[in-house]
Amino acid sequence: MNEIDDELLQQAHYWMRLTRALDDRGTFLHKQSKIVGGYFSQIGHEALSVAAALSLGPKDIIAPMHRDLGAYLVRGLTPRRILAQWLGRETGVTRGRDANLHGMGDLSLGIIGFISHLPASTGVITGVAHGIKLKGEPRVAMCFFGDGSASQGLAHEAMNWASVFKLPMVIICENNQYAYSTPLSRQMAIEHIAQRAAGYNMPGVIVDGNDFAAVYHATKEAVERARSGGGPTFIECKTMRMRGHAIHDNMAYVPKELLAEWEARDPIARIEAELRARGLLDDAKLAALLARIEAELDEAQAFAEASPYPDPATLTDGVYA
Amino acid sequence: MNEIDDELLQQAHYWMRLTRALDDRGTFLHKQSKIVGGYFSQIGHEALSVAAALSLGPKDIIAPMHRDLGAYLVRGLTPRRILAQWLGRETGVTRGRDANLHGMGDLSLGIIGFISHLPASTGVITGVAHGIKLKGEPRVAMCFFGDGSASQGLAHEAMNWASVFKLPMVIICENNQYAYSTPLSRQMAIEHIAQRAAGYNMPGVIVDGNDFAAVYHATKEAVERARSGGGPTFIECKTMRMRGHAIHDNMAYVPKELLAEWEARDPIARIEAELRARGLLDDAKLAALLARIEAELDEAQAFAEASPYPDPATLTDGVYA
Amino acid sequence: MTWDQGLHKATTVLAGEQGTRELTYLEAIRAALRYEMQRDQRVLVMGEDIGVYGGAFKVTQGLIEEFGEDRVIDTPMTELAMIYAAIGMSFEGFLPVVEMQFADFISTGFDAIVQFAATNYFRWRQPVPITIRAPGGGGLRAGPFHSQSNEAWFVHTPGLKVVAPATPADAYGLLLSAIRDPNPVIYYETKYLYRSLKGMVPEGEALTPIGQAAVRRSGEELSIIAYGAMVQEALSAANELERAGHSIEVLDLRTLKPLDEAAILATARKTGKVLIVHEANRTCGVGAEVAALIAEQAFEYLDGPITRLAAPDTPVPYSPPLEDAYRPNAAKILAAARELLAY
Amino acid sequence: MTWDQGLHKATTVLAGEQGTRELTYLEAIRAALRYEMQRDQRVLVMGEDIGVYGGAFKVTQGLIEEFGEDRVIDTPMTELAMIYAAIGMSFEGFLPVVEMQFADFISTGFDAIVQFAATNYFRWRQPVPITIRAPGGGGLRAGPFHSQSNEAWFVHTPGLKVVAPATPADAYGLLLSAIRDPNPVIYYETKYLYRSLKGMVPEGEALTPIGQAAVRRSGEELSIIAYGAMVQEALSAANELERAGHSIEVLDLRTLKPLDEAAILATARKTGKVLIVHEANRTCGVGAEVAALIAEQAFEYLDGPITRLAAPDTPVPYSPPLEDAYRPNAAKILAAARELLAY
Ligand SMILES: Cc1ncc(C[n+]2csc(CCOP(=O)(O)OP(=O)(O)O)c2C)c(N)n1
Ligand SMILES: Cc1ncc(C[n+]2csc(CCOP(=O)(O)OP(=O)(O)O)c2C)c(N)n1
Ligand SMILES: [Mg+2]
Ligand SMILES: [Mg+2]
Repeated sequence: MNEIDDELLQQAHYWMRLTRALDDRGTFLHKQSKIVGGYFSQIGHEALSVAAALSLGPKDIIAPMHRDLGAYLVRGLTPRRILAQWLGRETGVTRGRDANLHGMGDLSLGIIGFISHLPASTGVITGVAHGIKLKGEPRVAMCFFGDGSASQGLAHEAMNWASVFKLPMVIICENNQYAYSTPLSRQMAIEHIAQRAAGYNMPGVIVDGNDFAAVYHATKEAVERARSGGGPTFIECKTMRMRGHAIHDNMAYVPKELLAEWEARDPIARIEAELRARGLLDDAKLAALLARIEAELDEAQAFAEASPYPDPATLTDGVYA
Repeated sequence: MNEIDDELLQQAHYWMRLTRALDDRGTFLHKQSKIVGGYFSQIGHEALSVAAALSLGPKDIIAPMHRDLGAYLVRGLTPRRILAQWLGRETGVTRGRDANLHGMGDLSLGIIGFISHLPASTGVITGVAHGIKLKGEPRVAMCFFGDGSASQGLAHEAMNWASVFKLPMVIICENNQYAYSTPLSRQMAIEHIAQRAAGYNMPGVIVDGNDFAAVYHATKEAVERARSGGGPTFIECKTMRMRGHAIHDNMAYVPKELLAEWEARDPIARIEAELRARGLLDDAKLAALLARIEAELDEAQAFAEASPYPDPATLTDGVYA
Repeated sequence: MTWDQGLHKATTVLAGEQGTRELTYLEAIRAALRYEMQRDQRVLVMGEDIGVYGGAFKVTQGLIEEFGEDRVIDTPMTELAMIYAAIGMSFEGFLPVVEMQFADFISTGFDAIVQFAATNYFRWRQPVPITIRAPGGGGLRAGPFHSQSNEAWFVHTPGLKVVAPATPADAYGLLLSAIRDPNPVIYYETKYLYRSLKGMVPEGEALTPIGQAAVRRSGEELSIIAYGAMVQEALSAANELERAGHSIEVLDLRTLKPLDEAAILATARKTGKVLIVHEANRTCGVGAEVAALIAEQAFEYLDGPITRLAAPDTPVPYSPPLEDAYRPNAAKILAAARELLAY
Repeated sequence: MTWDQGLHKATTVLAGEQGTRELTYLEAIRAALRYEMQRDQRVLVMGEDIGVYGGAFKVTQGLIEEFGEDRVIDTPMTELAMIYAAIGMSFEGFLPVVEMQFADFISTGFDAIVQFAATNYFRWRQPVPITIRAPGGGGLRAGPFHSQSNEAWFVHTPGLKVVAPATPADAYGLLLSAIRDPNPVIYYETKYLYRSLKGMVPEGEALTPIGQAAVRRSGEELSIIAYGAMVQEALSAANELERAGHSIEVLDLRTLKPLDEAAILATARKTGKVLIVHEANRTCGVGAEVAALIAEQAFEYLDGPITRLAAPDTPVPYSPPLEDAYRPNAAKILAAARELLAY
């Protein structure tokens, strides 16, 4: 992590801690039956989602999916709006229309709200990147998708399209070992998803997705390539989904050793080790940071809980623009 | 072509000549307005479709598409049934239901009738191969699809599926330089479609699709691999679509030089040169063969033209099995 | 054993004597899968997470242990190839049952269904005996992409059959019929009923025929025509109306394509007042077809406007007050029925 | 010029004085595309073979020469990515018009339309102002995969608009409206009319509003409600009936979603007899919705059964005698209308 300067490292640390705390709060609120329906934890993805988002500029656009809470936060979606979303309130990102993390889009923040049908993020971002290229603007479009989503035809179509038109696009593949209960071996016959990048004549980069610095360097380089007309890049971030697919899933199908191995590679522990090594973090500072984050989230949760539910009379209002 | 024995070479020559003659007749019948709707010529594809089909055994299954007339014929679909199909007669393969080359399926001959939505052939053959594998039978499933079709998501999904389950499958990619008017450069950013095979951990073979022997060797090897449990193979046959996409298309978009270059590589001229070199063909023999084929087609056309149109009263009969 | 020795033959292993047992709607589906898989070795199931994990809703739990991974196939996440694979397997003699994780994802495999499977027999006389299980419907706060009732897409498409059981017995009996039908059948199962509805389910060969509706309750004044989760809601409303002295007939369509036109026309002609209820969006839904059918063929018998109660034309909203406003239920049926009775 | 200087602004370049000219249906579509592209630099067209080649039907011929390949985009053969790309471009401020080579191939891009485009504004208030041109319909001996009229899939799906012009003037005017509409609009153009139908088309700002049907012919005894290619057939039948002394009204729906309920109910109430005609398959087609609407809201005014004349529930057959039996036309409309008049 040598090349990451202190300020960026501290910033990343904050976002990663905020991401995890918000995620834990989601789990907690679900257990309290305040979030009804499903909840998808992203524990384990903090480094990659935060690093990828930090490598972008304010006018760039992202199409994240359900484990990219870090990216939403970095782009400026507030815990208030997110918590209100999860609680189905009118003040939530989708005003109670879409469920849990779905649909959390806001173009003023450069975020596209995802749909369940994976990997729509790859398709729609291709169009954004195409639009950017047609306008000749120095902006970049980035999408996220998973190892399971990689089996979908749309991923192929989007990568092909991006390469044919040499679009300013960065594709983040979050290889977290599983798609729901399905292990990689049942999803593909290759070791690295990035091996497919050659089929689109684009660089295929493999990084340790739990290492903030590694992801940041890879994404930064890809973003610069895209911005300067060099076309799309495919980045496979190796990581692990540390919880079940959704909250109801006890993931009995995951070998204990695999979990333990990745537990030892926890992205937050790693960035904190580096911060401590640089003398930027100690127990007291960490406690203060966590307290600050909890206070922020308490306030956001209070806002969400005090927010009204949508008025049923408005049900059919928002179908057409 | 050294390793191809005389008998096989002569056999192939017959099928290639029959294919071309039947194709020419299709064009002719369309000009006479006897074939209504569209007509798709395959001129240029004779070597690859005949070679691939000849590499199979009688219980193997193929899923061809619209330029694989040679494969249909080799598998035993008669010119009678094909011509009756083109003329929309009750005696045609689809009894007047499906148009031109579409839907020409007959499982008793191991042929799956294609639908327009390309490349359905890749999807359905995956299931056939999966079924064969489950039954543990030493049979092979082969599909054909084009350079344009390669952009479709389904091609990716099918190749991935075939590789995950290590199916007895051979994928023939007919790279004929164009998809309708769209050149390769607008379809993909790579030089060889076979480069994508690595993304599915399967061999990606590139052959001269206008060289009967080259295609035969490649397909034979792939068929043997599949039959013996070695999994799927991707074979890219480089060829050229020598006519317009369909009969109405004058292909003004194809550079003259490109056509001339491929004209010089005509698959039939090449196999005939080899036959002449081996002393198996001379002008008289060729004339006799062509006459025999024309007679066969005359008879088939007469059959087709004498065949009744489907009875409109049967329109809704065949929807449900 | 090789395929030729055994697999091609449908072997009724489990005929036995017929008893009944009480099962949830979900258990009835599982029982049907097990029964068919035991009976006929050509039957196999596949889908995302259906094997080791037992399925997102645990419908297929235990099947991989009983039948092995050749017949209970965990697939890559790829609906289009999956449905195409099922079609291809059927050409090899199998009878595949494909699970969509949610009915909502059936759109991802759309081409394989509406273009290939639906047309194949028409085109070259090769049947496509596949079954697609589509867990549909809302009421579970699952939002626009895990609550859809999109059956009308397939009801409109020629060459498909579509069923939608409302009871555990039909969940069992229609799945048997769907699997054995030589045509592609889309089987809409109602997530809402999975664990909330119990009922007696016969053992063994208790097939519910495709194409036959069922009169769930006989009455004279008004017919409520419904399917899926709405049948229970209609029955509640009808009971309530009975207490108020009204005589209500409830017709459970059970099969949405082909519709049981005779049963629909019979109930319309009998009562002269028809209320059609479904959870799917209103416009061009199955209710439109039922209404059109009655308007065309039972016109002289009508004593009131043919009324539809359906979800409005919006995606399924997530937030509870919105979803409650969105989804028809017994109370809304009651109100609509009262209005029609008063006509 | 950079995007910010010019492209975001809708610039009415071409107002001028309004004349009219005679155009074929196809030329009217091309004229609309040109007009919009000249008027507003955000408008672009894309699809397979639409640029250099001018499109499978030559609808876009000449556009690439006039507007360049950034605004007339030949795409890879990939409907799903194409529609997604259009959606993404719309987020960047463009107004993309996507051509499906045939309406039949729209199913390949289905998810992008029904799941993403249709729901986006509902979910996070971001409009998706794309237009999808779908050349549909039969009569050209093109078989099951180049003749489909699959509009009902989209009419059923909330969040989409669907239009189907029947005349050159509406082909022009509805395309203008579709492009400017902030919602995803599916524009069903009728291949059968491309070169066979001519008509006067105004120049300039001659928008046909989305959501308004048109009475093509006023009458008292019977209403024929149709759209697309069937409007001309209905008019022929109506003329023939007029010669026999009958007074027939013909309503051209023009927009299929949202339906012009007022116009439909007005004609039903006026004549009391309704014949609905479409080329799409019967079950759960647009005709079912129109019939259901009338049965519910104009019930008291009816003097005869609401009658539908549609294609039967089979794929579109290829062979001429079969396709002729399949497809509604003036003669079949005449027969159905006579029967209803005699009721
Ligand atoms: C087209 C489609 N099919 C099925 C699903 C149901 N589903 C939701 S998430 C998921 C697994 C996704 O796996 P992956 O892409 O690896 O992302 P992860 O959840 O592991 O982050 C599945 C099968 C879906 N969302 N979309
Ligand atoms: C999904 C789909 N989109 C569009 C078409 C229309 N179409 C028919 S053939 C064709 C080109 C196919 O190109 P390729 O796969 O290279 O095969 P070729 O015709 O060159 O042999 C197109 C675009 C189609 N059949 N299917
Ligand atoms: Mg994953
Ligand atoms: Mg090609």
